[in-house]
Amino acid sequence: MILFSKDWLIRYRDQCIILVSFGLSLLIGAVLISCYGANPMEAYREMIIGALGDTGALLATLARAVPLILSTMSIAVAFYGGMWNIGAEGQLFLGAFAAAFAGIEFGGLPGFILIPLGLAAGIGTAVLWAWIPGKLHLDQGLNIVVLTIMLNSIAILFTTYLATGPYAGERTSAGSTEKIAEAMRFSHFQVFGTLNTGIYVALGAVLIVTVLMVLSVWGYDWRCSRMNTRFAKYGGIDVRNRQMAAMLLSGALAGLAGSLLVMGDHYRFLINISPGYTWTGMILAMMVTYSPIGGILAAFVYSIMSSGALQMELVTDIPQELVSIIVCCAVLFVTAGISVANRLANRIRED
Amino acid sequence: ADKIKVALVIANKLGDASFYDSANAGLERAKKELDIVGKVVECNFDPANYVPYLATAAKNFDLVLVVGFEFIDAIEQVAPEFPNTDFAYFDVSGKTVHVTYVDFKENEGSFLAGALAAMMTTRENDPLVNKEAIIGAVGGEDIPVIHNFFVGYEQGAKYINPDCEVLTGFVGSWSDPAKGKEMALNQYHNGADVIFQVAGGTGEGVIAAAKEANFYAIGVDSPQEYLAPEVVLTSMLKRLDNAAYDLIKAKKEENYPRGQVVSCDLKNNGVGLSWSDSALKLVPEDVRHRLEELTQEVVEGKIVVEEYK
Amino acid sequence: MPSLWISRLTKTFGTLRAVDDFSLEIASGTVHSLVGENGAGKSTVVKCVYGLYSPTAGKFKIDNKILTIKTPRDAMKYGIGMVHQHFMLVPSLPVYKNVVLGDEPTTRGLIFNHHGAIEAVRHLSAQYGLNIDPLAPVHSLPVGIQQRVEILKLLYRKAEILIFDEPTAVLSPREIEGLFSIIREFRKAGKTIIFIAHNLNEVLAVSDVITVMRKGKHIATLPRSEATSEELASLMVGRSVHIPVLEETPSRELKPFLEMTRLTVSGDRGKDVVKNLTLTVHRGEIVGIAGITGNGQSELEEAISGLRFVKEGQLLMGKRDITHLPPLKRRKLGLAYIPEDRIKTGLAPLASLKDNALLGYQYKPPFLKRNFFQNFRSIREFALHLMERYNIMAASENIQAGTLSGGNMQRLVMARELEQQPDFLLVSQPTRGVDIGGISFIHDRLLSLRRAGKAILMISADLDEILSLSDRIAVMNRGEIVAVLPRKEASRNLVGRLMLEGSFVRGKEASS
Amino acid sequence: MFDFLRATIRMSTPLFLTALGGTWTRQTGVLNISQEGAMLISSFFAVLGNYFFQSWIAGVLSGMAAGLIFNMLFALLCVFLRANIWVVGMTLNILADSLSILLMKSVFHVKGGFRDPRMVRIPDISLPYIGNFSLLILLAAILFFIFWFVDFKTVFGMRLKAAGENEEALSAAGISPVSLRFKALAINGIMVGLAGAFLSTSYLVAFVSGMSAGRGWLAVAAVIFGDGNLLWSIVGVFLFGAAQAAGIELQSFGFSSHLALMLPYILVIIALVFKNWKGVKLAKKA
Ligand SMILES: Nc1ncnc2c1ncn2[C@@H]1O[C@H](COP(=O)(O)OP(=O)(O)OP(=O)(O)O)[C@@H](O)[C@H]1O
Ligand SMILES: Nc1ncnc2c1ncn2[C@@H]1O[C@H](COP(=O)(O)OP(=O)(O)OP(=O)(O)O)[C@@H](O)[C@H]1O
Ligand SMILES: [Mg+2]
Ligand SMILES: [Mg+2]
Repeated sequence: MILFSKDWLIRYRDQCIILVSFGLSLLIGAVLISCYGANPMEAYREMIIGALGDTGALLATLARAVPLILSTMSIAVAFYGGMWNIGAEGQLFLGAFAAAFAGIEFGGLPGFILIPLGLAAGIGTAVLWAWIPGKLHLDQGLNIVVLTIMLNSIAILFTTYLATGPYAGERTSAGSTEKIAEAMRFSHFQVFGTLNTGIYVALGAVLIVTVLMVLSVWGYDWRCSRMNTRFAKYGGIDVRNRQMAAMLLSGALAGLAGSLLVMGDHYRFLINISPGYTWTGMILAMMVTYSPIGGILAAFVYSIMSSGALQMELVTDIPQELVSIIVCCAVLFVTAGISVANRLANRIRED
Repeated sequence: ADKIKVALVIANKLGDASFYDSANAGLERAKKELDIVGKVVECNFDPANYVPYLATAAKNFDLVLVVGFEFIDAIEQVAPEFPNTDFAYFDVSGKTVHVTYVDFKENEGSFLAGALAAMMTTRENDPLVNKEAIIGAVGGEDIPVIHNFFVGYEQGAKYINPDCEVLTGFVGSWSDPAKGKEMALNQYHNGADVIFQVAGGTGEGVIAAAKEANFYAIGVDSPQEYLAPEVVLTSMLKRLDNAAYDLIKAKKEENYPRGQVVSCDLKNNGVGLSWSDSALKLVPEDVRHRLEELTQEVVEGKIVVEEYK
Repeated sequence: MPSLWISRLTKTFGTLRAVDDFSLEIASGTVHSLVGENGAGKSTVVKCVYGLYSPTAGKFKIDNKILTIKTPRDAMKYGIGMVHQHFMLVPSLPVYKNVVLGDEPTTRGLIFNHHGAIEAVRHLSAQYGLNIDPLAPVHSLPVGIQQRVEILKLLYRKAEILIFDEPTAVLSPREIEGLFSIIREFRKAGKTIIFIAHNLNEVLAVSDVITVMRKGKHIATLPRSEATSEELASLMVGRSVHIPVLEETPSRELKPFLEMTRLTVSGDRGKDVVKNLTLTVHRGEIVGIAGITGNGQSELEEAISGLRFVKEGQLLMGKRDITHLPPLKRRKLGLAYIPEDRIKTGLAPLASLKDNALLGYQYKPPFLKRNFFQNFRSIREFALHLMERYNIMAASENIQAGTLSGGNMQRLVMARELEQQPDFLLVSQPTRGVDIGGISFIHDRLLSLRRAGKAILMISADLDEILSLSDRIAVMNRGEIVAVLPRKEASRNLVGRLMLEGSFVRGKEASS
Repeated sequence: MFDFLRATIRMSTPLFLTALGGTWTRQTGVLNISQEGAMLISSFFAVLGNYFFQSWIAGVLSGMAAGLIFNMLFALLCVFLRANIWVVGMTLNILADSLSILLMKSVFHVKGGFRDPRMVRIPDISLPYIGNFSLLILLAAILFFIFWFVDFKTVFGMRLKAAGENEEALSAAGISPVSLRFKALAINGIMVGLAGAFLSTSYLVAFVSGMSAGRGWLAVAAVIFGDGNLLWSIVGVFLFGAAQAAGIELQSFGFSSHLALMLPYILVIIALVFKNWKGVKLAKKA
């Protein structure tokens, strides 16, 4: 109990647990690397060199971070408000396709109309797709996790259908649409990477959501709704609408991630456009207990690790999947750590 | 001199027993026979990897072999920046500065597979086939290149027997062999007794179905007869291995076909059926003979095999 | 015949000595009552005996044989059984399954022997005149019968010593009478009964021996023949009984503030638990709702606060119709609400004290800047202010609310709601679980609100609290207000009787 | 029609095995959402065991062991430490995916898939009229009766439901709900292990990364559909299994593959909506 009497420790308890957990997972990673007969320090160094070694690498890492940060924030905002939106992946796919659709169908329009139009199409479609499970969960009490998982499969199959059927591009034997109109593209900063001016849009969105979560009263409402729904209702919080807002916002961010992948990274919709950004985003968001700032940091760290993973794999033969395993372990440590800490702190009342 | 360094960049992972593994086989052979350094770069179907991984490979290697339609944009972006590196892009034809395109006419190979299937499906005295002229084909994801296989397959079948019916279906995944098996069984129950699989990891299920239900399967990309020698008639090979090996060898001998389009078709054995020992046992002499005639006709241009779209 | 010895029992919770060096002999074949104020430690003693708590120190003996009781199962082994205050029943299962759960009769050690279980239950039920259908699903039964199911569970396990912790709190008078005859039946059968109740009349009616506890200590043990309710009461409190602190009602014109008209509210299982209820609370008065727990009070408070849907009827607050307004609008109109269940409703235990303190203020200046941003400085100051003013002991305003002690959690909820300066305060069980010092502090606060002309509706199971604080007392029975009495006319006896037998006087005094 | 039924049964089997135990964990009050991961990792271990011992029994056993260990991890975190089931479940699912690839690379030096002719397929049995089917399908049918019997006839089945409905009642009766949950999850793990072994060593004899392909999720959906009732869960299983089979069947009628493949997912949503529809009026209640 002495532990809980230091104010900074009380305040930053979760942050401390997260840091310790992450450190522990890096240790586990190091053990695994040693099992491959490699030197962990060297492997990690290769990882960092591969990700940050020169400007090109740094920009590539940033490019990788953009959709990941958006996805992490998308999950974080939903989870923060107590909505288990596992469906961000499907929302991302639909958003991406909608943006591509706008860029192909209305290609003749000038950029200052086309870019907002593309973003609006992508975000709007994703929001709509998030609204369905939100509505069914909040008003009909259906299990949101199963709903969103199923909607993911539907969205991904549907966009694949569109991109290989009615909207299949020429010369793209693997399933992708035509390239979108030039006017709608965010230009790349460099040749070897896909980092593009869309990052400003992403930064703006992330900033808005961070402010919402950290500084605004919505953040408070979300927190209360998640921690004790009954309590929140009792205190006059419109739990249903706030949770719906969290869900829609989550959809919007996923849709934005998809739109930017189309409008900035690839200039077309690809059927495998996301390798599971929102799944990674989910474990990252959970690792930092849905904190937006933590999410941004975690997504960046993850980008460094996965961007450097190739270098590591080339040099040491250690599979890139190691990175994901390290993060998963960290999440498990964090959840275990926090629930143990809560139990230590909260006396369990037997009656 | 320094050893030549070769990178094989693939869109997904090794271990599909077909497409990527075939290219890797060529690299492995080159490593053994030509004394080169070779590395495989797996992109795990992550579009964010395509450009940076390609660039990393281009930076560190002398020759970069690229396998996967997914790189179509990436290669146009990266290759011009590395004039000193040689690129070979498999399976797509195109034109980007000094990239060597290796174009596989999978439709031509599939034409033979279709012809073979059509001849086998009505064969008398073969316990594995029924009387109906129905054959099948199972695809992984429903994407255009797979249709290109199917177009050739169908044309080949109809060429032999205009009444031959071709069932096609897609599993929707490259990695769901269980569903692949169901798809094959479904076609089998609908009368198909020779099924061509073009489904990556999913295709393994097709071969398992053939083994279990006793019908014929045709493998793809790599010689897949070993998976079930008693029922896999043959495999429609895309000789990525040969092409890769030849290119590496050319590079070593300093006659690399920079910036050209290397067409791999029936004529130069770039595609074709594999005639492993088990295949020779399964496919009767007369059928093989007919197939050789057809090959000749395609090579001579008497038969024009259609392309998808 | 074995008798139970409790020898020098001590149980501490943190720094609190809930039971303090407590010794007692309970003779077999008797009904032995434990009485004492809220928090005296009665429940803790019996929970130790039953193995739910492990004692800090002390022994139990039956016939000089020391018992090792670590779990309820051990206690059952020695023939000790307990009927809990909250029933431990599985609602969807039928009676017989509930009874045998954990000690099921089986054939070949595996298959559940339905027939055997049904017969056993039927047999026991007949033997003690409990009159229960073994096949009825438990959720369909009234509380009185559910309690008998609990009792059956003990009988089925061959309990010789039966512990009843406040069994009458949830029962109607008829049911109480039924329970007492069951208890007498048990005594005749040679069983020992430990009985806990707050109502001294009940205690006197059923006991052979009565033990008084105070602050965890053993104060006195009297045979029934020597006990009177006055004497017991003064032993319990340790001083002359608390005199009501209410000053005379200022005779001024009363303006109605909260008006409930023919309210009907459904409970969780869809049955109407508040029926056709009409009641008015005026400015400057405290209306107390007396009633035995479970007569619809919880649902009523939820309906008034906006947490539960009102099926029929109308709720007016200061002339505004709030029947279907969400909680926030009600709060804006001046409602403050101290809920019965502080932990499940009043607090978010995992959130910080600060966040808990803010609830209800989050949309008000100065806590909200530019209608959207939280003002962290004033939130922090507000939390610190509440902690100081209401004496909430906590290491920091950032601590999780769940880490506070029970009393401090109460204070936090109380502080937050009272600090709203509400026009109308709905308060349920204001002093449950609060210590003596805290009680008078809370009572003072309620009275000063009243002086300031606010309307207060107080729901409490503590009759003394109701009698000492309320201007008018509304008695609730089975979801209805059976009488509204001015304080002068409300004697303990009358209110008690109305609580128990609502229908008896209904109509006569039910107008206000 | 008969073939369609057989396909339905085959496609339902992994869901079925998973949902049997999954329903029990649900009955004890824990919804196990890490089934997808458990299925994948046990598919891998079934292949691993099969390869090293060249025996399908060893394969099945190691698949079951992997499922068991995986579920015990879930139980440790969620039941013992009471961590959030969604967080733990989702993380374990993702972990299983990466871990299977890492292990495959470590042991077999490939990442996409592994097969070897020396592995032994789980034998088929042949019955008159019905024809050939996997031994595991027979086992599943037998297990169904055992589960049905235990669930409806035995003391254990009764306690499972009590643990989920009112754990205090159970602990007051001297039975630990925590240990019941551990037991249910252990059984669930073993059953998912069987399902995984069925996928990788009966359907075919190979491991392909990601080969569970959403089956664990469909099983979870069936468990939610059943809402703790074993028979309803089974109804859900066959509903979703039939939808999967129909997704294949429909293609032979010329349906677009993507649209046909969506069928099971759409059906899950429709089934859940129908079973849980509360009506708008009730939903308004606070
Ligand atoms: N599990 C617990 N943790 C902490 N404190 C507890 C716990 N149980 C009881 N207490 C405290 O121990 C003291 C005695 O409680 P107990 O329940 O025995 O009182 P009681 O005499 O039964 O009161 P009541 O008449 O209200 O039921 C109280 O101050 C209570 O707050
Ligand atoms: N887990 C904990 N962490 C920090 N402080 C604690 C913890 N448990 C108890 N405390 C503090 O220790 C003190 C004593 O706790 P205890 O539970 O004995 O109080 P209590 O007697 O129940 O209080 P009250 O009479 O107000 O109900 C309290 O001030 C409480 O805040
Ligand atoms: Mg035929
Ligand atoms: Mg008590």
